[in-house]
Amino acid sequence: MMQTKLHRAFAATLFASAAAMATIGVALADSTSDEIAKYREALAEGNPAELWEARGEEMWTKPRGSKQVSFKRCDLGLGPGVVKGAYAQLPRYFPDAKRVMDLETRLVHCMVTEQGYTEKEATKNVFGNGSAHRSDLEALAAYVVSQSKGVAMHVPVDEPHVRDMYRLGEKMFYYRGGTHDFACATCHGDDGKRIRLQDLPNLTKVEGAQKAYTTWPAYRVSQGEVRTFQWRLNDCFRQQRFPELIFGSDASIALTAYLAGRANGAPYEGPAIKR
Amino acid sequence: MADPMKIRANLVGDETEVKVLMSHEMETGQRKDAQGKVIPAWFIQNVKVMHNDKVVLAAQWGPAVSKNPFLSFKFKDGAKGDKVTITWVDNHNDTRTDEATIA
Amino acid sequence: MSMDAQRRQALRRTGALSLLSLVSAAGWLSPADARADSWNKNAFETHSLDETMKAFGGGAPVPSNDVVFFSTPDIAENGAVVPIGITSRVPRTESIAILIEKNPNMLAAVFDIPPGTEPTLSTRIKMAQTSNVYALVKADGKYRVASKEIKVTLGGCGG
Amino acid sequence: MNRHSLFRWGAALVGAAAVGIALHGCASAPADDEVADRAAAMMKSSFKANGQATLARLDRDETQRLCSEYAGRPLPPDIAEKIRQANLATMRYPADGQFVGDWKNGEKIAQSGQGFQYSDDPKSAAGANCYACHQLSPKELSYGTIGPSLYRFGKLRGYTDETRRYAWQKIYNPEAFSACTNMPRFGAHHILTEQQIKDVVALLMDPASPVNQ
Repeated sequence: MMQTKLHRAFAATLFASAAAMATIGVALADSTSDEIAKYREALAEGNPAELWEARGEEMWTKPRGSKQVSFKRCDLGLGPGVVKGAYAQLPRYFPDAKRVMDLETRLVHCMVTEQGYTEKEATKNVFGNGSAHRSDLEALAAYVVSQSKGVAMHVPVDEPHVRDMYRLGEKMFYYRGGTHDFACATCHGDDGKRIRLQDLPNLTKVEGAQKAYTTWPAYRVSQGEVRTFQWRLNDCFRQQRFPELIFGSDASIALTAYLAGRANGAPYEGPAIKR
Repeated sequence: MADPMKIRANLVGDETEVKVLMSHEMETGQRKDAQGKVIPAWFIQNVKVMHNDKVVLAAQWGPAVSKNPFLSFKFKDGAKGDKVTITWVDNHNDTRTDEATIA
Repeated sequence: MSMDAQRRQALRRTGALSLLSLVSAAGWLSPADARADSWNKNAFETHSLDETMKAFGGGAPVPSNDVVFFSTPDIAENGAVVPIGITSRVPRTESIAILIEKNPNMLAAVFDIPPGTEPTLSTRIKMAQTSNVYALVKADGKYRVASKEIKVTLGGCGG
Repeated sequence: MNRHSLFRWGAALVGAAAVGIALHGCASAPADDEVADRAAAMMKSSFKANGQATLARLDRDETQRLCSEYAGRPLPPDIAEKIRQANLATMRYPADGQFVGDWKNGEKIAQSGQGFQYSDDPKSAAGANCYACHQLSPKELSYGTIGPSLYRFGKLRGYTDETRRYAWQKIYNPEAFSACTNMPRFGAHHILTEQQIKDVVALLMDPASPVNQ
């Protein structure tokens, strides 16, 4: 006990001097963030995600799979074949699948039930890797989300199934585990923080969740690929030192429901271009 | 075959502003795969932009141009409805030509 | 030996290939003429400004305030995509080149600017590390240059 | 504590209160504990082992469990004390009594974010990625702000035995000081080796380190 108190008193004085030094850190950081803002602005001038959108649009209208049908009967929640505004109301509960689904799992569902792909075929390349291993799902997602630009997010969080997933997702958000004790909240639970030079949205607040969720999927320049929200979660957990999040799993949809639901009200702005 | 380019050509005052995105790996030849094998260079070497029958920009690129290249520039004497045609050729002699109408 | 191969070899022998002759070599008539043999291999394999200038057949470039970077940040969030904008106020600008000092090969791109095209362009290049970037302009057969340092940073969770 | 951090604390408390209201606002909602248990079970079936990242990584120790439970709201003082005590008990010290290693190697460790991800080679040394969250050497512009700036750590605090020991402990197991901190337990969880921790201590405490210039 004595020892702990000593530690704490000592830690407090150390922290006070660190806070004094923080002023210098902030001054240095300002010019850096200005330049980073300039960098992001210059990137926004041309977003290669448009190349994915074009490919996805072609895929959406073309007959595919063993049944040689297009996505014209695929219901994303607004009726068969309706793409306009569809992403802004996902995830939602689909009675035909008896499940809450996000965009990516719904696309897989349509490929399997409408087009005749097996589940394995439909999910064999969910995250693309260069032109030799490109992902149809990423292209389809890029197209579908582009048709929700400017549409206010309105995930049906009051629907009981979605509500349940939302609450489970919230618990997951705070779940600390792994070798490094990380939870989503470790990096995304506070205002005005950044990792390296990347601003970290505070996802516990509506503004933070809105800003983050409405810009995914995104073209990641570090990868030269369009990445979906399923990928975003998968890669966050990799960096959290967790095992691998299964594509389309309940946990992935619960967390998506939580974050998408918190983004309600904000206009959808993806696909964005990011570092 | 390579994917189509995304070309925008817009009249701004008396100039036509061209913005183009190309779908290409732009592999440098400096990277290694998971097995430690060098991934061979594969990149666009020549780009040519035509306005009707006139060359308005000709470029030579090395592998240091970013993946899925972006290019923006302006030229004079374009009119709404005119064609802008862009061609690239890569080091595998693969080529792609796309056109856009000035809006 | 094919015509193309012969021409390539001839180009290699002359070594110091001027940009002017390149412009004419690049004067394609149809898309099918956009062949890769109008690509200045020597210039794209240089490792210093001196070497690049030699490959271009030009003398030492003169620093100039009429060559300007725009929309080009001092810090790149990712080296894989660094936006570069260059404009030349030098009359009769014929070409604009982008060079990155610390890349494995220095020359990134050369743009020929025919009359009627504004000597202003933006594109994106890769940078292996923090480096000086040169904007090299050829006008009336003379070379002018501007340079700026762009810092390349590590990002995200770093893994 | 300066005004800036006071403001942040205030904001965090308001945020925590808002979460509390949201949770209790819905009368028909299942109990919070029940949701937490179902979330934990759902995670077990939604992840797959990949290389070194096995499903055991989802199993939480008491610290992780309590910090998950109290996340987003104020940590009761008795729980905080319990966590600190439990983690203080894990503290180990270098066999030779030397806390300070090679700052140059420490800088490399502070820069590297590798290690323990399923995409990492389990045989290669892990980094600590200190720069992800802290400012250290002023030469590195790309630093995060999740943790406080550690610029001039030793110079400001004095190059004393006590500070060296504190730096070691803080890296070894920060939960012994501030319960539910965002910082990993680099020693207690065997993320870094004894020598690596010494090297990071050197980065903070060696007068020749760029951190102290």
